Amino acid sequence: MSTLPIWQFDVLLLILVVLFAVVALSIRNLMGAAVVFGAYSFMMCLIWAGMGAVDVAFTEAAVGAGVSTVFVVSTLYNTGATVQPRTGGLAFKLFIGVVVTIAGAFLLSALPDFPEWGASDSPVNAKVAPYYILNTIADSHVPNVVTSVLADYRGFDTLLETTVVFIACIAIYSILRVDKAKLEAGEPAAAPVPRYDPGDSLIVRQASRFMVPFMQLFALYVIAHGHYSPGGGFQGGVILGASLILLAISFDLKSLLRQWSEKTLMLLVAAGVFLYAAVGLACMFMGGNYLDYGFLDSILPGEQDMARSHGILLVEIGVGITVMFSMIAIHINLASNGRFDRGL
Amino acid sequence: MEKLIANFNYVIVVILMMIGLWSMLAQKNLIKKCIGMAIFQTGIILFFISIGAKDNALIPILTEAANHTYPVSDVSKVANPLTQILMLTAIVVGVATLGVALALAQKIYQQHSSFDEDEILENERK
Amino acid sequence: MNTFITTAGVALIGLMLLVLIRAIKGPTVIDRLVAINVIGTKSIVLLLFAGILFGQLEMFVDIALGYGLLNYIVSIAASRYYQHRKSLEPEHSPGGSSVS
Amino acid sequence: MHFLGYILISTGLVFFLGTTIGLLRFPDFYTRMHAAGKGDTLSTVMILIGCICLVPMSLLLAIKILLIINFIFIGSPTATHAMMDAGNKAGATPWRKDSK
Repeated sequence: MSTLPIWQFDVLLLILVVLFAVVALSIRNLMGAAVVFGAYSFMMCLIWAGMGAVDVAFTEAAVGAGVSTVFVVSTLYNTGATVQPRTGGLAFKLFIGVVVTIAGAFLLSALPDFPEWGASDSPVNAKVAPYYILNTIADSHVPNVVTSVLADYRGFDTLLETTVVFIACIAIYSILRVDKAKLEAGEPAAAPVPRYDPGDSLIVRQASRFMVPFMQLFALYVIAHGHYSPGGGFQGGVILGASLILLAISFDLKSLLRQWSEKTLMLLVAAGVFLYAAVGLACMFMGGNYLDYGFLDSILPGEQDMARSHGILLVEIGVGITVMFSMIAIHINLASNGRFDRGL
Repeated sequence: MEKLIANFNYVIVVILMMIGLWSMLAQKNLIKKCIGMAIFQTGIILFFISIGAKDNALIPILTEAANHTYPVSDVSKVANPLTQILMLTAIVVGVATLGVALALAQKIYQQHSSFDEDEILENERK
Repeated sequence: MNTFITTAGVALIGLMLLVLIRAIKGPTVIDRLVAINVIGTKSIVLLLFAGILFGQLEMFVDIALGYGLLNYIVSIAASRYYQHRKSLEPEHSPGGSSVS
Repeated sequence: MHFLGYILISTGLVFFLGTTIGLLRFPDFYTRMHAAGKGDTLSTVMILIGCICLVPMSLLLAIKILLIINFIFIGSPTATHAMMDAGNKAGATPWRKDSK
């Protein structure tokens, strides 16, 4: 353990992260808990960077700073609950505490059997992973091993994970979306909303207007340059989604919906998954297996290995589209309580 | 004790999972339950990442420049990419499922105007 | 140089721990938010330090850049919440699900 | 050049120490915000410039770090402003000499 590259950071941060978890759960005000939970994910990002998992750290940075806390805040915004009422049931909590401690003790009793932290000959590190590291350049010209494993060697996995994001987006739609016509029949018509809320500040709007193009440009760079540096479809998609969420927060949900209608959003969420699946099907038509990009060499530039590299790029673009628009759709649903008119 | 320090990461994993599990079971508030779920999930992600970390290893991006990881001479000098990609997708899926959980909580609040489990159950019985 | 960077990083983490005290104590949510914002900004610095210690700064700088771009979204979202809700520590009121 | 880097990082840490003490010791939200907003941005910028001086790096990398500084310079004060505005609208009471 003492030879991990930056073990001093790792040990301190691991202690800090437990503190953050306890603090986030012990704060009674729900908004405060949400905010501290955001900081918890910052710490997690640092830990992953410290263990050499740059792509994971990047994903956590984009997700933690960009979207997950915003989701919790928008849920709290649409519900009135801000303070968790003081409830009794101390005996119950203690009982659960005892149960959980026993479960934890069982897990800890297996501790001597685990490989040591940082052992390079443990089963995880010895079986299949060396193949990926040794062959990625020869197979697909992608120096970032994480990208090549993500989209090429284990492409099925990523396809299904992308589908899970898509399904989660549909699930949120079916839970929260309410019919506007039905709603307006029951409720009195809302007062006309001014184009911008006079309460908000010009400074925030201008700063966001300045930052958003840079964010989107950076996200495109992250997707396209994911072969050579940390990044890829997931990270770039989340940053793109976060940029539009920032627009929605600092201006108005209406101004976002004016550009991206509900139908377009859902079509694009599906289009990303479709692009991924279609690339796989194209490989099948060219004579290979599903998602075997090497067979695309007659339509993509370059030899077989370069074709695999380009195939990875196509797939990453599909992932990016799905993740971006599902993040936006989830935010709009949560922020406007499924009404798609205005919200956080 | 020495074993405990050499395997410090697993101790933290177990503590995080215990905190998450306790909060999912004992907290009555739905938002706190969602946060507990996310903490439990990060415990598992930490387990995977820390078993993929290697001593003196560089990040799994092969470069020909100063730090010479390419051509690969020693696999143990490059961190394990496999656990990393599994967890990378898990994080994004995790935020999507957090969204689903929050949407359910929001819908429950619309019906019962409370996040408290006991109040919701009482409302149901009425 | 590496010793210096490591020491500086450990000092930063220690100071972050002190900032966390404000996040624990903070009488109102906004106080916690200030503390968290400070911690977020310092995460960028720590990421760069990690990059220097790994000797592969060019890989870590992208993460830091992403952080620098996204770091203030949470603050703006939370402050929008308070601009619209207009009360810092409201009582628990059932049935307040209306949008302002 | 190295010497400058050491000095800048150390100064940044001192400023961050000031931020932390201010965050912990000041009596109300507005004064804490004052400590956090100024000291945090300044110390981050100083440490990042110190990194540029200390570590030998390519021009592209230096430009990327300068971009991070640029975004922090825009984002962090915006977040400070938004939080201050939110606190004001939400009714955080300022501290007075006779309030305690």
